[in-house]
Amino acid sequence: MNTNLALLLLLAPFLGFLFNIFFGKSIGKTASGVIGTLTVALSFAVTLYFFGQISVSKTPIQIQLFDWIQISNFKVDFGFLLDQLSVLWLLFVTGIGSLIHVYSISYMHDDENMHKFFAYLNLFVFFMITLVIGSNLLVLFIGWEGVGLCSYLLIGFWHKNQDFNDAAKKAFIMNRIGDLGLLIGIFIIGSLFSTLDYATLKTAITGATNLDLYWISIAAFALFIGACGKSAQIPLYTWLPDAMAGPTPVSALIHAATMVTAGIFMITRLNYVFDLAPDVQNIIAIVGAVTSLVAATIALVQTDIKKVLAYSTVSQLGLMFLALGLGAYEVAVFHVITHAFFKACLFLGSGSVIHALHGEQDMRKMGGLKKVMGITFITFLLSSLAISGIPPFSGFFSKDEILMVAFEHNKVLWFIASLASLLTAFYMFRLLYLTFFKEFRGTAEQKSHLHESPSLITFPLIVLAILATVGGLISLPTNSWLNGYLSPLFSKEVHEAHHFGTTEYALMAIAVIAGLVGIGVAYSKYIKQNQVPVEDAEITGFSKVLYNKYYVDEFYNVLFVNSINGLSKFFRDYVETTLSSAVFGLEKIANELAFQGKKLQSGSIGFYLFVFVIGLCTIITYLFLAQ
Amino acid sequence: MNNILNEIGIENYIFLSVILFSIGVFGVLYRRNAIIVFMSIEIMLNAVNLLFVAFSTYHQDAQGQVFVFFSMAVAAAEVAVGLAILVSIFRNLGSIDINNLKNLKG
Amino acid sequence: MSTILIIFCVLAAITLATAFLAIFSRNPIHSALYLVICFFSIAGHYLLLNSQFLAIVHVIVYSGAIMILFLFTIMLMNLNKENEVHKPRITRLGAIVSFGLICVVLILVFINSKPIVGEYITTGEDYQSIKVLGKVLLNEYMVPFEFASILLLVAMIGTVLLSKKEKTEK
Amino acid sequence: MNVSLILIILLVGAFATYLAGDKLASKVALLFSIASLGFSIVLLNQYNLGENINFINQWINQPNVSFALNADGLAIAMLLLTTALTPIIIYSSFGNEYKNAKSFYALILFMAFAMCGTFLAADGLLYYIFWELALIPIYFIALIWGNGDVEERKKAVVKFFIYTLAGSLFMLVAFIYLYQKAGSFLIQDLYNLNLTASEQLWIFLAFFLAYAIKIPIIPFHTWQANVYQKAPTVGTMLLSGIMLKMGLYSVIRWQLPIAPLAAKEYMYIFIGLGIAGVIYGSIVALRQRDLKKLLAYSSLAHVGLIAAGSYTLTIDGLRGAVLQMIAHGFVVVGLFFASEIIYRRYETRVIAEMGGIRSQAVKFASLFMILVLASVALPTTFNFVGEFTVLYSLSQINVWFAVLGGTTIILGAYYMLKMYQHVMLGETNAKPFADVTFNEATTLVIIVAVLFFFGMYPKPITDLITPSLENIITQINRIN
Amino acid sequence: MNTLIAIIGLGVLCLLFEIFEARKAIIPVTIIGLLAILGLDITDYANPQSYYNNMIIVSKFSAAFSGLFIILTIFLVTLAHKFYQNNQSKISDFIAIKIFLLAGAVAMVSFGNLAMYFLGIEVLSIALYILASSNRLSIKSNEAGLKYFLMGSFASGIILFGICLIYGAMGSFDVTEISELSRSAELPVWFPIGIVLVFIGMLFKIAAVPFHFWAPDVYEGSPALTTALMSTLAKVVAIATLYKLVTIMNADLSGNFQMMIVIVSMASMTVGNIMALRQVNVKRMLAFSGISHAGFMLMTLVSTANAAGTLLYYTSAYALAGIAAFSVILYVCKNNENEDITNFHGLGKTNPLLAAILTAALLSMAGIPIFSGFFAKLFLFNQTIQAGFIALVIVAVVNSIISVGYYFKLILAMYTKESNEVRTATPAVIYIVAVVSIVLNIALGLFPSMVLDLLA
Repeated sequence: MNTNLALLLLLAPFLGFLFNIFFGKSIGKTASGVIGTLTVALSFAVTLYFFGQISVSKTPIQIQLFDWIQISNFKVDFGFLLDQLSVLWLLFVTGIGSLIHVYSISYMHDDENMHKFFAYLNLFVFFMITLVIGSNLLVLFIGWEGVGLCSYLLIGFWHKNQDFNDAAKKAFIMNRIGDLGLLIGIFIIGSLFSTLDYATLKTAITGATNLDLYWISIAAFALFIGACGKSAQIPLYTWLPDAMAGPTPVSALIHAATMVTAGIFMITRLNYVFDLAPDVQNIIAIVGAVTSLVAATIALVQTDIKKVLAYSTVSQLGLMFLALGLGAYEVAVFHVITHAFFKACLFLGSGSVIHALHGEQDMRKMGGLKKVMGITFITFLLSSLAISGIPPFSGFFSKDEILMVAFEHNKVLWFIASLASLLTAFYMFRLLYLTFFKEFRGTAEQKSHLHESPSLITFPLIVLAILATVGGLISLPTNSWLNGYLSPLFSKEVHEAHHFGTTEYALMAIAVIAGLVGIGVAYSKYIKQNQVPVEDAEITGFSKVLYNKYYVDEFYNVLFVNSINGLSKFFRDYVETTLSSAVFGLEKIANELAFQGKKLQSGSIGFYLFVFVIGLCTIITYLFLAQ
Repeated sequence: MNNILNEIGIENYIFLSVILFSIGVFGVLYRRNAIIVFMSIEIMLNAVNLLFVAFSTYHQDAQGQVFVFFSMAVAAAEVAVGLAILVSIFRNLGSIDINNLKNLKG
Repeated sequence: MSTILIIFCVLAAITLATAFLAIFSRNPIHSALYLVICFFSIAGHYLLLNSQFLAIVHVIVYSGAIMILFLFTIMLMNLNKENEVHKPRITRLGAIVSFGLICVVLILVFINSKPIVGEYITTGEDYQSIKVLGKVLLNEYMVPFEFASILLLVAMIGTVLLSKKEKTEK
Repeated sequence: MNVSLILIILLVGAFATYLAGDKLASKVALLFSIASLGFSIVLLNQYNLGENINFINQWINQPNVSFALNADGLAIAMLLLTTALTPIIIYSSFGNEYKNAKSFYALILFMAFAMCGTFLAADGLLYYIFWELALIPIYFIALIWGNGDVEERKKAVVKFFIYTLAGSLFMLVAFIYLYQKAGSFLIQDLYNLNLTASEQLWIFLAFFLAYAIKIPIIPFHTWQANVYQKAPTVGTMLLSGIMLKMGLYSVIRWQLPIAPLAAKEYMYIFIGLGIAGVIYGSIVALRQRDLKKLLAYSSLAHVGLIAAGSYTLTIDGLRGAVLQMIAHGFVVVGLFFASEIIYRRYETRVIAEMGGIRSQAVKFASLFMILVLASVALPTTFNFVGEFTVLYSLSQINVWFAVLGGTTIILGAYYMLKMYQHVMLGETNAKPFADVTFNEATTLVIIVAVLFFFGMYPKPITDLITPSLENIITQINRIN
Repeated sequence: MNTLIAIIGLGVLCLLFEIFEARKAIIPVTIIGLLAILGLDITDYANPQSYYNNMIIVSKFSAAFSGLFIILTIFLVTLAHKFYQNNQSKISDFIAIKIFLLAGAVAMVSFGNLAMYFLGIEVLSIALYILASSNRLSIKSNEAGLKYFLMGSFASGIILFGICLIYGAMGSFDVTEISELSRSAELPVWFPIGIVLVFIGMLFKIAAVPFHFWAPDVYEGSPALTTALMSTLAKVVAIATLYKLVTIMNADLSGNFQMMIVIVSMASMTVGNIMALRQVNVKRMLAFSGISHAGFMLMTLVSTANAAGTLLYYTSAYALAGIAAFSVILYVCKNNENEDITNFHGLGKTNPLLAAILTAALLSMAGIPIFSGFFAKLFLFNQTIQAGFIALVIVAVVNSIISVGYYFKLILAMYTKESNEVRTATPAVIYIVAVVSIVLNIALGLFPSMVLDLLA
């Protein structure tokens, strides 16, 4: 029963994918959209069932399907593990997935390849489910690469534009760099523990006495690199902003709510490994904090509405990694969930705006949309408040927990994180003000077409906004349902409710104040002073550095892309020809010898006989006189 | 009958023969007139014949001399064929200078 | 120095000298004549070695047949004049070098070799009269003798072949 | 029933094809190749039932040479690869018109014959003979039916022939040397030899030269790209799909067990060369202008990894190598066929002249995409299974090998996606591009299906090859 | 012995046919006669003994090689049918000379006395001089004949000198006696010098470096059929005789002597192959190829213990491939002034069968399996490695690689170039010879024991 249901859960989106690929075109756009949506919704329903079951029984469901890969010292099964973590993840993957599918029916309706879009989305959900419910690291890896593929396909969905294709390729390749790390981590774990299965691994680690901590640390670090790639952390984050080339629902689903959290999922999944590698945890924490700050600063000056959100996502993911690094896995998970709600809402909202403006993404050409796009505005506002950490919105609770944990461990990290949240509040409200307030700055033609989006678009917005508002309830500081739910996963005792003393309240207050300051500055700048970001060419000073994302892309280009291309050219033009001519060189030598030899073959009998005699004398001398 | 080689010594015949043979070789290399070259070859063969006879005496054995007959037969046959070739070249080229025969080379 | 040795030396000198002259003389006719003398001196050697029959055969075959053939050809080709142009130095050098080399090398080899056992065997048996030679030739060496005829036959056919006019090529 | 029948089928097929005449040749060839596939499946079945399908017969008394065919799991796996790819390749060529088709298809079958023989031979000399025989048909296929300028093609093909022949002749010398020691060419006798370390080294190197050129391992690869480019696509498929595997197979079957000491002693060097091939091939592939050349360099990279896996001397390495061989065989055939499909429409292989095909040929774009993804070893494709196992075995030797070898998944993705982007994506091409025909589609779909099936369920193959590989590992470890 | 007598009888018969104006019958009768003689030879093989005071020793070796010579002669005579089509008046002479040449060849491998050996080699040589210059009106043919004659006589002189020294040392021409005497401790130095001089003379005959210069010029200049004869039959005869000389006289194969053979062998292979690379005339190219093959064949002499079978195999493989190749060359070049590679352009299209045969022949010469050339090289290498001459084998291997370069030049010309002339129908004779010889070649490859065990 469970096996069948799990298969249904997994295969429903896959069937949707197949159906849409083969018949999507013929059955029409709406129908293909509906089928796509229904399959994901079906998965969601099954997830709900499993959620109920797990909540009650509290025992993970293990499903083995078949042997997959045989390694000398262990075997990898194709199997599923449905436990608290995976079901939780499934909930928002399929849940938000369903909502975004609904949204896309309308959003993508004008696109001629809509069936393909749904096919890819379904495929993505399929792979995401695989990633989450896999019972071992290799099945996770299937999903891991699979979602990367879908991300590639969807970023490059409008494949006629080579810039988009470049972005897609970049995303895939940077993901692959991480994937290599993940693979290395898998190799080390495999050879250390002779298993890749989570459950066995956990027993092996917790039961073992003398573990090879050195190699475990290396494994953990390698796995972390994998997570970095997928979850867009420094130094592998640059693909995520570029990934905004894809349609907005894609950004919402893949690049905000689900796929990019795979890294967090994986680290949480293997928390017992990471717990053994405190050095790596420190690195994770530092990387997370730095990423969150760097991304936030870049987000400050971006003018593309989706870019801002993208950097915001990077920044928020950084916060989650901070939590992971500090061992507060459940906090990170909490933030993943709330972030999924509000960021998905924000992206979908921005999509709604872009939809209304027929593809315009530059905030400098927006403004005043509050009046025409009421629902969008309100949901957007709620989500912005949530991300800015204003109570009682969900973001407040999750972010506050992170900050609190950070404060406990390291004040510097706390400061960085707080600064990042202050900046978050600022840029989010900058975005909000520039988009929805004041007068419309676009063309008249655009203005005449302004409209609120249809209900298929607003419905998911509303649902998500509600979730973004109330999502914090699942883990209140004093009474955390989430912590209890997840506790079987962690070897360490979950941080039970903090002793709520003055420090904690003070921290909370600081966080809120920081958020409010950010909002306030944005208000004064964009509402009071009525500023609009200047044109690209006029950006100067540090803003320019920020606007150009610290020139990291250029730096990477010079350091890696150009050098490798240069190397390729060098190899192609010089090394290959040299190697080739080395072989031909022998031929040339032989030919030259032949050419010289032909001169010897002069046709003169005298010469021939002369050589004859010389040869004869040499042989006789050698045989009889040389002794 | 006394062995005449007691008086002369087989070495002397060998040296004589070698020198004569070498003269033949020299002639083959030195001259360009094909007929003279033929003659030089005859000198070489005769040098060997001489040595055969000397060895025949040395061994007191008739076979060496018999071999000289064969050698002569061979020489005669070679000369016949060689001159026939020569004549036909002369008919074609009007010359028997072997230096003119360098069409085949390379 | 016994007379025989003196005779040998004289004959050897004649042989070598005429052989040289045959090669050096510019006129082919002269060459041929020198060569005839050379062959006669070689016949002298044969006589010295007491092989009279061979000496006679030698004179008949070489001086009588072969040299006549040469002379005939020379005259046929009208080569009885000094028509050979000056030889390039390299040719002469090569010839001299090979002459020297082959001479020196072979003589050195023989000198280096063990000296021959002093006593020359004298069986006293007749081994080179016509009778004995005939027996050896026609008993033991019957097959080679017959085969020599094949050799001559081939040479004959060949000569005819090379000189015969093709019927089709008129 | 014994295994020699498969050789007979293919040989008879070659003659029958030649006699069938130009019109029928392709069909007859397809028929015989399918028959051979069917027969190899029968063999597989018999092998699994434990029946004796080996064949041995004295051939030459002095020197002692036997006509010995030994079909163990490994050989049967390679046999299946050959007999499965041959019909696919023949079928795929139905879209082309070849002059003198009867010779063309006869040569293909003959080559399949020789390759099957190479995989089956259990006698060193017999093996060598098949090894060389396989070279001749491909030489003519590339020479006569190849494309591009005749002079350049000649140059490339002759270089290829001489180069590979050069390598294999040294292998022949090694075999003769071994024969002197063993008094027989039979593989078992060669395995049982007790050679000194220096003898092993020389023999290992002689084998290495042959295999390094065939596989190819850098720096012996210079023939590859040019020949792949110049050969007709069918030839390229045969070369890259099966023939390269002959070299890799031989490493496992002959080189390692016969000279294990040298293999162990210098393991790092040879693994290093393999990995250098991975990186070098990938980097060179980045900037290729010609589609087939690019695929050739990608092949270089992949086989480098396989070779590195084989030289780890671990069961994982060998198993991964074999799996990857099979997977690569299929995917590379698919990729070259894709390039042929483009060529049939655009008559060019220059990447710069392509682009914007996807919007015109959706089916083709999807199938091509899948092949590209399989080539970059996306999980669920067969290539992933192989690549994962190989990389795992490398990590067991030294984790840095795995890291460096693993760059293939980054660089591979880079050049393949770049290629795909410029070939298929972008603004709709002005030149019309008809979508795949039924023939083309079936060919690609079969390949894709195989890749996915074994990607998810490689167990049949793993189970088939593992006992033989374990045997080989035992042989490798016999001297310690 | 019977074989030899029968061959001579057949030769005389040929001449008689001329007298009786039965020219048309000459070739068929000769072929039938040769086939009968082949049967005779087989009985000889089964019944080895010596004849006429040891003048002729029929052994398995001599019988096997005689068989090979007879087969080659059959092919050559068959080809002659076409080749001398326009030369009917002389056909009996040509055929008779060829038959006598065969007699010389048989004498050379079955001699029991140096007199027979010398006469045999002279019969062979003189016949070849005649055949080389037999195209009387062609200056090239004349030149070839004269060159061959001059140098051949020179070499004969050397051989004669060598025989003389052997006689001087041993007092006998009988090889059995010589062999026995050579075992005694005290040997005059004349004997080894004599052996070396004879050896050098034979090296000239098989065209080994540095005595090879005549070969390309003579091959090129001679009429194609004669070239075929020289490169197949004559070379095989010479090497077989050389082998027999070295083995039967129990010559002292000291280390130095072997080293000399090794060096000559290496030099022949290398020079032959490298020089062949830039040739445009096919006959000339095959001449150089023949030089390199001579080097290969010489390898048998470094380990004479069991090399007879190998040598027989190698020579059969080489000669059959040569016959096949030359029959195609005869066809292609019959209307052409020269035998340049350009004449072969497009043969793959105009006459695929003959192109395939030529290809197979060249592949066999290059040593590609399954052609017998490969096995020949294999056995040779095997033997040589057994004798411990790995360096020689390595050089041989490198040379095999080089040789592919020029063999393929011809193959490429046939298959990649466009034909520049229309080729008329081929005479059946050429087809028959080409097909039979190449089939024999491949059969030898498939069943090497067939030949190998003859002299095991």
